[in-house]
Amino acid sequence: MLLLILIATPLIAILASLLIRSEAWLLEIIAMLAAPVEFIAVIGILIHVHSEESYDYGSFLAVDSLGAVVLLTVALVGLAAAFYSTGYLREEVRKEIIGFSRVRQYFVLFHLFLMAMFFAVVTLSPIMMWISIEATTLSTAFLISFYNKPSAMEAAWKYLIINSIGLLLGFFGTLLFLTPAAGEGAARFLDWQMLVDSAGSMNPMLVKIAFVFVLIGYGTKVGLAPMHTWLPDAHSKAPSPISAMLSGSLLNVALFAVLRFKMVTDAAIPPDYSRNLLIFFGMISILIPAFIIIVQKNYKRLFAYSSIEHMGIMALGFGFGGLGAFGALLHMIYHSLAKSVLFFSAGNVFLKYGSTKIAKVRGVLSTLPATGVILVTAFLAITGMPPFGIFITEMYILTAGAAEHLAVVTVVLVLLLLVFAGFLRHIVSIVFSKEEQAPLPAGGSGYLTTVPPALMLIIFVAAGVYLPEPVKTILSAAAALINGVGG
Amino acid sequence: MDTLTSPTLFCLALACFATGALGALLLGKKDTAANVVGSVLAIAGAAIALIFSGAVLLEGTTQSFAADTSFPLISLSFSVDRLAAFFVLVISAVALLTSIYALGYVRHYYGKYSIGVLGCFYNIFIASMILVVTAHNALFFLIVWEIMSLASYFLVIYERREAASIRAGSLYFIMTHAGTAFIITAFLLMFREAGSFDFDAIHTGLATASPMTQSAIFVTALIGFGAKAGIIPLHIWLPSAHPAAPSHVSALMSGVMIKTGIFMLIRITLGLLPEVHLWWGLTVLVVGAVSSLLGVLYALSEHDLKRLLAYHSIENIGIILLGLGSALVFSSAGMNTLAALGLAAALFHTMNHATFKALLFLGAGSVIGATHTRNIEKYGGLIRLMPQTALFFLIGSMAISALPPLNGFFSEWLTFQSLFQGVTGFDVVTKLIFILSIGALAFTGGLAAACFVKAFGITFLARPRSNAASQAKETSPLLRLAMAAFALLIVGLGLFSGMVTRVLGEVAGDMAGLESAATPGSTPAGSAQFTTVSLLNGFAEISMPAVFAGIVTAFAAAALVFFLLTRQRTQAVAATWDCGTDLTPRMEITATGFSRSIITVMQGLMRPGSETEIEYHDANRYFPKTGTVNMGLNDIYRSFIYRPLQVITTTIAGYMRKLQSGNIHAYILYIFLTLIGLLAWLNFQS
Amino acid sequence: MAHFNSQTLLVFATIIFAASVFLHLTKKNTSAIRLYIVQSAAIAALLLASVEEFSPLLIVAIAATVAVKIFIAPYFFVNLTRRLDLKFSASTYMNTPMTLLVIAGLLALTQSDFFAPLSSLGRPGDRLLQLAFGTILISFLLSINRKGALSQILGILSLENGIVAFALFAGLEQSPGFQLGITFNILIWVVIATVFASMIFRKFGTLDVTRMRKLKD
Amino acid sequence: MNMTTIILWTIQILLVPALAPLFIGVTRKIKARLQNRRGASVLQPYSDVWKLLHKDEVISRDASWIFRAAPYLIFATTLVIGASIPLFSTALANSLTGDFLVVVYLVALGTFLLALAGIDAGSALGGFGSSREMFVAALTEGGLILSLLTLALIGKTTNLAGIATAIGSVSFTSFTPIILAFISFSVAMLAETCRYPFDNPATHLELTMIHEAMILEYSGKRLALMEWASANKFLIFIAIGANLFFPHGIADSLALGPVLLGLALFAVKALLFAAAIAVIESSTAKLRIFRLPDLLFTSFVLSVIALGLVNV
Repeated sequence: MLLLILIATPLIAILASLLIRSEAWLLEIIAMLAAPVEFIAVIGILIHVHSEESYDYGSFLAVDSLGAVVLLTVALVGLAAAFYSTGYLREEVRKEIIGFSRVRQYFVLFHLFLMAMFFAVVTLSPIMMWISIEATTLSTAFLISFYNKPSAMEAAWKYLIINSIGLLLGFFGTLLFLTPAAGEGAARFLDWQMLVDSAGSMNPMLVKIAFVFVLIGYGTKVGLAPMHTWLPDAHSKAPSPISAMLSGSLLNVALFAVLRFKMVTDAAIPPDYSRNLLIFFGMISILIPAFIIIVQKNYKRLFAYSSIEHMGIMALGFGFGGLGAFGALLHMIYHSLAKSVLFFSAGNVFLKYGSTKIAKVRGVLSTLPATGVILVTAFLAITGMPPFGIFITEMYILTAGAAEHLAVVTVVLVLLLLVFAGFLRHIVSIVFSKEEQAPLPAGGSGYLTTVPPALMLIIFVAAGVYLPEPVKTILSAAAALINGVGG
Repeated sequence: MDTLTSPTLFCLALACFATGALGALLLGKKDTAANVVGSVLAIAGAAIALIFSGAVLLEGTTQSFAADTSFPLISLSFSVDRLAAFFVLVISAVALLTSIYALGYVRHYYGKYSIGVLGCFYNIFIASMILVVTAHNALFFLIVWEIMSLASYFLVIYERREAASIRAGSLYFIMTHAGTAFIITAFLLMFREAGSFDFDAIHTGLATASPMTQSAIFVTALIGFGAKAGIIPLHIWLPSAHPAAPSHVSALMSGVMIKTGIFMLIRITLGLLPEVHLWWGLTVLVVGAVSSLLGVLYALSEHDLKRLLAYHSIENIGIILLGLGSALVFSSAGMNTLAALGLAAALFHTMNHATFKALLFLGAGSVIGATHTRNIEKYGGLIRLMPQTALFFLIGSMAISALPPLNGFFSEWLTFQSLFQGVTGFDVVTKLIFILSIGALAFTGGLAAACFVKAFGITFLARPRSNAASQAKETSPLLRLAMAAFALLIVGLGLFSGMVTRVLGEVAGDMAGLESAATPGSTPAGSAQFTTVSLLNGFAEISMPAVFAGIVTAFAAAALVFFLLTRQRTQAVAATWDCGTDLTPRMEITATGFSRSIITVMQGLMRPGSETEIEYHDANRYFPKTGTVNMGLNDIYRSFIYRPLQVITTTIAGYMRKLQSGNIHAYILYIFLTLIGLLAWLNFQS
Repeated sequence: MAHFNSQTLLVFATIIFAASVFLHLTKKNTSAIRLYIVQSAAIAALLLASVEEFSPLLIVAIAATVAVKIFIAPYFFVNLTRRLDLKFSASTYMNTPMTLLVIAGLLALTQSDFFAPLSSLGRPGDRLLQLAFGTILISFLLSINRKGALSQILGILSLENGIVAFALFAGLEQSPGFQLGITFNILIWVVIATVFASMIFRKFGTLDVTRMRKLKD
Repeated sequence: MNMTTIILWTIQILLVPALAPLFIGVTRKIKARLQNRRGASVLQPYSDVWKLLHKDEVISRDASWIFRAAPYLIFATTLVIGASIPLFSTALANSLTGDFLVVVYLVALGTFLLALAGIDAGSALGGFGSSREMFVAALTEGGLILSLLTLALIGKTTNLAGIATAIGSVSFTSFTPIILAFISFSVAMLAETCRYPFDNPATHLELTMIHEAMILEYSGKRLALMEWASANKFLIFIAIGANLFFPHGIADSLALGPVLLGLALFAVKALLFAAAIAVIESSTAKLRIFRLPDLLFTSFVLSVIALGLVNV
C-alpha cells in the first residue's frame, strides 16, 4: 500500500499541477504537500523493511533493504528540493527570468522525475527498471535546459545523447542477463530473484560480457569515469535544486541498478570479477575529478566533479566488499545529504551573484552569512573532514580495502588529498576573500532557500554523530545482500 | 585521590570546554559576554584537566574508560597512562594561562571579528588536544586529531580579512591534511595486522607483524606526525600559520599542539610497535639534528617577530626529536635505562618549550598589540615603555637559549647527556650520527642565543625605530599576569628540575619498558633529588638550585662589594657617544644586519638573496635619491619540493581537463573505447 | 522465429546490418531517414515472424512498434529536415574509406572467437547474432563519427534496432507490456530529441553538434 | 667542613678574580717584549681596575636596566665558573656546578648579557660588536663542547674535576684524541677570550673590534667590572686548558703539600699558556671576519675526529 502511495502521490501531483492555469502558489502547495507524503511513505517502508527484511506489494513491486536505503536518499533529497525549489523559483520569477508556464513545467517534470526514480527502485522487473531510468533521463532533459540558454541546450543535448547510448548498452546487458531465464518460457514477467536463480546456468563468459555492458551502461548514468562526461555539464546548467536531485538521488538510483546486476553476476561467477571492475571504475572516477577539481573555474561544476569522485568512492567500497559495502551505503546517504546542501548553497550564491564562475564570487561570508557558513561546513563534510560522517564511511571503505588492495588505498588517499586541496582553494576564494569592487549588499533570498539546506546539514551532522540502530540494521542487511553473504 | 583521577573529573573538564564553545557561539555578537564565557570556561576546563592529569601522573595508575558509539569499529575509549597524563598536564597548564591572557587580549578584536566564533573554536581546540592524547582507538583518535586541525585552521584564519591569514590557513590545512593521509596509512597498516582500531588490540596484533610492515608504519607515522610537529622539510606551514593566528592561539599551537605529533610518535614507536629498529632511531636523530639546526638558522634570518618564534618551534621540535631519537636507538639495543633517559629528556624539553614558547608568543602578542606591527625593525626601546613585558620576554629568551639557571638549560643538559651515551658502544655510523647530533645541538644552542639577542635586543633595547614603537604602552594586567605566571613556571621548572626529572623518569620508564622505580627518588638512570640530579652512576651530576644560588650569591656579593667600593662616585646620564654626528635610530643595528654575517657564512645551506633598488634624482642615473636593499632567503623547500609537486599536479590536471573537451563525439568515443577495451581485456583473460 | 527459415532470417539480418553501414555512407538526410525506415521495417517483419500465438495486447504492442518506428519517428525527422531546410548532413570525422576500414575492423571483432559466448545464444551455425551485434557497434560508431544531430539520433535509434534484432535472434521475447513500455519510451525519446534538435538549430543556426563546445574545463 | 676546607674553598673561589688581571698583565708584558717594547708592569691591570673604580660614571640615557645590571651579572657568572673548575686540587670537586656543560652555558650566559648590553645604548658600534660576538660565540660552541666531551668520555664523567683526575692517569692510547681535542679547544679558547686571530684585545678604533665595541659605552666602575670579568674569563679558559688537558701535578687531596704543589704548578702552567697566547698574538695577523668560521669549523671537525678515536 505504501508503495502504491509512493508512486501515486507524484502522479497525482503531476495531474493536479497540469490542471492549474495561473496560480503559482498552488503549484508550490502541491509540491510541498506531495514531497512530505512521499517521505513519510518511505519512512513507513523503512519501518517495514526493518522488521520484515523486505516489503512487497503484489508480485511487481517490492523493496528490500538495499532499495530502502536508496529510496531514503531519493525521498529525503526530494523533500528538501521541493521546499527549496519553491524559494528558488520565487526568486527567479521575481527577477522575471521565468514566467508561470515555466514554473508549472518545472513542477510537473519535478514530480515526474521523482516518480520515475521511485519506480525504478521499487519495481521488481529489470526491464521496468530500465524503462524508469530512461524516463528519468527524459524528464530531466527539459529541466536541464530549463534556462533555455545555448549552453543549457548544449548540456541537455549531451546529457540526452550520452545517457541514451549508455542506457541502450545497459539494456543490451540486461537482455543478455535475461537469456537463461527467458529460455524457460517465453514472454513472462521476470524479476530479480529469477535472474539470480537462473544465473548459475549461464555461460560464465556471457555473464562477464553482460556485466561489462551493464556496468558501462548504467555506469554512464552513475557518472563513473570515463562515462561521466555529461555530468558536470548537466549539473552546472540545471537549476540548483535539480542539480541537487541529480547528484543526491539520480546517481544513487543508477548505482542501485549496477548493484542489482552485481548481485546477479556474483550468483553466477566468483565475486572477484565484479569487484575488480568496480574497483577499476572507482579508481578512475576518483582520479579524473581529483585533478580537474584543482583547476576548476566553475563552482557548480566543481560540485559535480565531486559527485563523480564520491560515486567512485562508493564503487570502490562495493568493490572492496565487507565493511566497504556497509561504508559505501552509508556514504551514499551522507553524500546525498551533503551534496544537496552544497548545491542548494550554490543555488543561493547563484541567485545572489548571477554567475557560477568562481572568480566572480567573493566574500560570501559577508554577503550571505548563513549560506557562507553552510557552504564551509558542507565543504568540510564532503571532503571527508571529521567529525562529519563522510570521514567515517571513507575510513570504512579504506579499511575494507587495506587488506587486499593496499596500493589502491594509498593512491586513493593521495587523490582524496588532492580533492581536498583543490576544494579548499576554491571554497576559500568564494567564502572568505574580500571583494575588490563595490561589495554586494548583504542579504539572501528568504528563508525558503536557507532553511532546507540548513536542516539537511543538521540531519547530516546528526547522522554523522549518531547512527540509529534501525538504520544500521537495514544498512547491514543491504551490505550483506551486496556482499553476497545473505542472499 | 580517587575522586581526582576519576573519569567524572575528566568528563567535567570536557563539559566545561563544550559549554564554553557553545556558550560563546550562542552569545555571538555580545562581545564581552562571549569573551568572558569562552575564556572563563576554558580556564575552568583547563584547571580541572590540570588537577586530573596531575593526580594521574602522581598516582601512576592508568585510567581507562570507554563508551560505545553507534558506528562499527569506533569506540570512545580513553586511556590515561602516565605519558598521556603528562601531556594533558602540559596542555592544560598552557591552556590555563593562555586563557587568562585571552580574557584581556581578545578585547582588541571587539567589533572587528566575531568573538563568539573565536571562543567556540578556541575551546574546541583545547578540548581536542586533550582528547588527542587520551584517545585509545585509532578512528576516534583520527576524528579528534582532525577536529584539532580544523579548529586550529579556523583560528589561523580568524582574521579573515587579511589575505595573508587565509593563505597561511590554506597552506596549513593542506599540509596537515597531507600528514593525516600518512597517519591514516599508518593506522590502516596496523589494522591489517590487528584487525582492530583499538590501541591495545593493535599492540597485540603488531607483535607478529613483519619487520617490513613495522618499518612502513614507522615511516608513515614519522612523516604524518612529523608534518604536524613541523620537522624540516615538512615545516613550511608552520612559520606562516602560527603568526597568522591570534597570539594566545599561536602560543597554544606552538607550545602544545605541535607536541601532539611528538606524543604520537612516542606512543607508536615505544607503545604500539613491538620492537624498535636501530635505523628508526638514527632517522629520528638525523631529522632532529637537521630540524634544530636549520630551524634556528631560518629564525635568525627572520624579522617578523612571530615568524621568528615559529621557526624556533621547529628548532625545539628538533631538540625534542634528538632526545627521542637517542631513546629509540637505545631501546633498539635493549638499553632500556638509557632509553628512559633519552625519553625523559625529550619529555622535559617538551614541557619546557611549552612554557617558554607560550610566554614568548604572549610577549610578542603584547608587543604587537602595542605597536601594531610584526616587523622587528620597527621596534626598539620598548623596555622603557613596557618594562614588565620586557622582563618576561627576557626570561623566555634566556630559557629558550638554554641559559642556566632556567629550565631550557636543564632539558638541553639532559638531552646532551643522553646523546653522550650514544657515542660509545655502537658501530661507527651510529657513533658518527650521535657525534654530529651533539654538534648540531651545541651549535643550535649558540645560534639560538644569537637569535634571541637579536630578538630581544632589537625589540626592547636602544631607541625606538618608529613612531608606533615610541608610543607603545604597557599591556593590561591580565596579559601581564599570564606572562608572569609563565615566567615563574620557567624559573620554577629550572629550580625544581630534580623533582620534575623524577616524575618524568617514571613516565619515561613506563614507556621504555622499565619496571617501576624500586626506591622513591631514583630515576631509571640515576637519582634525582631537589638538590642534585645524578645520572648513570655519577657520570654526570648537576644541581640546578646550586647554579641558581651561585649566580644570585655572586651577583649579590659583586653588587655589594662594588657598591661599597664606589659609594662616593657619581653617575651622570648623558647621550650615547655619537662620533660627532647626531645619532638616529637608523644608525642602530638592524635585525637583518645583526644576523647577516651568520647567514652569509651559511649561504650554502640557506641560499640568501638580496634585491637592491635604487631611485635616482636624474635620468642619467648619476645621483641616487634613495636606495633599498631587501635581504631575504630563497625558500628552497618551495622551489625544490613543493613548487615542482604543484607544477606536476597542475600539468596532469591540464591533461585531465582536456578530456572534458566539450566535444560530444569524444565523449561517446570514451564510452565506445571503454567498452571495446573491456571486451578485449575479457578476451585476453580467457 | 517460427515463420522464417534461417535463409530468410539471414536476409533480414543482412538488411538491418547493411542499413547501418549505408547510414555511414549516405550524405543525404532523406536517404538516411529512408534507410532507417528500411531497417525498422525489417525489424517489424522479424517481430511479426517471432510471434507464436497472437494476443490482443501483443498486436497492440507490435502495431505500436511499427507505428513509432516506421511512421512516427521518420515523420518527425522528415518534418524537421523540411522545416529547417536541411538536405545534407555530410560532415564526418573520418573520410569514407577510413570509416569503411574501421567498420571492417569492428566486423572482424564480432566474427572472432571471442564472441562465441554471445553467438552461442542463437541457433548454432548461423551468423545472425554476429550481424546484429555488428549493427550495434556500427550504429554506435555512427553517433561518434557524424557531426550532425540528426545522424546522432539515427545512430542511436539504429543501435536500438540492433539490440532488438539481437534479442529476437537470441529468442528473447518480452512480454507485450514491456514491449509497449519500451516503444512508448522510444516515442517520447524521439519527440524530445527532435524538439531539442530544432531548438539547437534555433540557438546555434546549425545542427552540427560540434559547434556546441562551450561547456568544457 | 673543617677549617682547612673552608680556607681552601675560599681560595678556590677567589683565585680566579684575584689572579686574572695578573695574567692579562703577563700576557701583555710578554707580547710587548716580543714586539721589542718594554711594556707596562704586569700589575698594570690591577691599577687600571683600581683607577676605574675611582672615576665617575656616565651612562647613556638610552640605556635600560640591562645596561646597568649586565656588568654585575657577567662578573657573577665568571665567579661561579671560577669556583666550579679545577684549579689546584681535584679534591675541591663540586658535583653541583662542576659539570662541563654548566660551565660552557654559564659562559654563554655571560656572552648573552654582554651582547644585550652592547645593543642597549643604541650606538652604532655596540650593535655591530654584539652581532659579531654572537656570530663568533655561536660558531665556537660546537668545537668547545665536543672537545671537552672527548675528555669527558675518556674520563667517564662530565664533571670537570672528575675529568682532571681521570686524564691524569689515562693510558698512552688515548693521547691522540686528547691532543686533537686540545687543538680544537685552543681555537675555541682564543675565540671565547677575544684573542688573535679573532679579536684584537688592544684596540678601540678598529672597525672590526668585537669585545671592545660592546663595552664602548661603559665607564667607571662598570667598565672596571667588564674588564675584570673579561680577565676572569681569560684565566678560566687557561685553567680549563691547563688542568683538563695537562692535569699532571694537580692535587688530589686537601693536604697542604699537594695543594701548594698544585697551586705552584697551576701558576706555571697558566704562565706557559699566557706565554703561548702572547706568542700566537705576536706572530699571527687578525683574520678577516668571514675567514673565522673556517677556523672554528676546523676546530669542530678536529673534535669530531677526536671523538671518533675515543675507544671506550
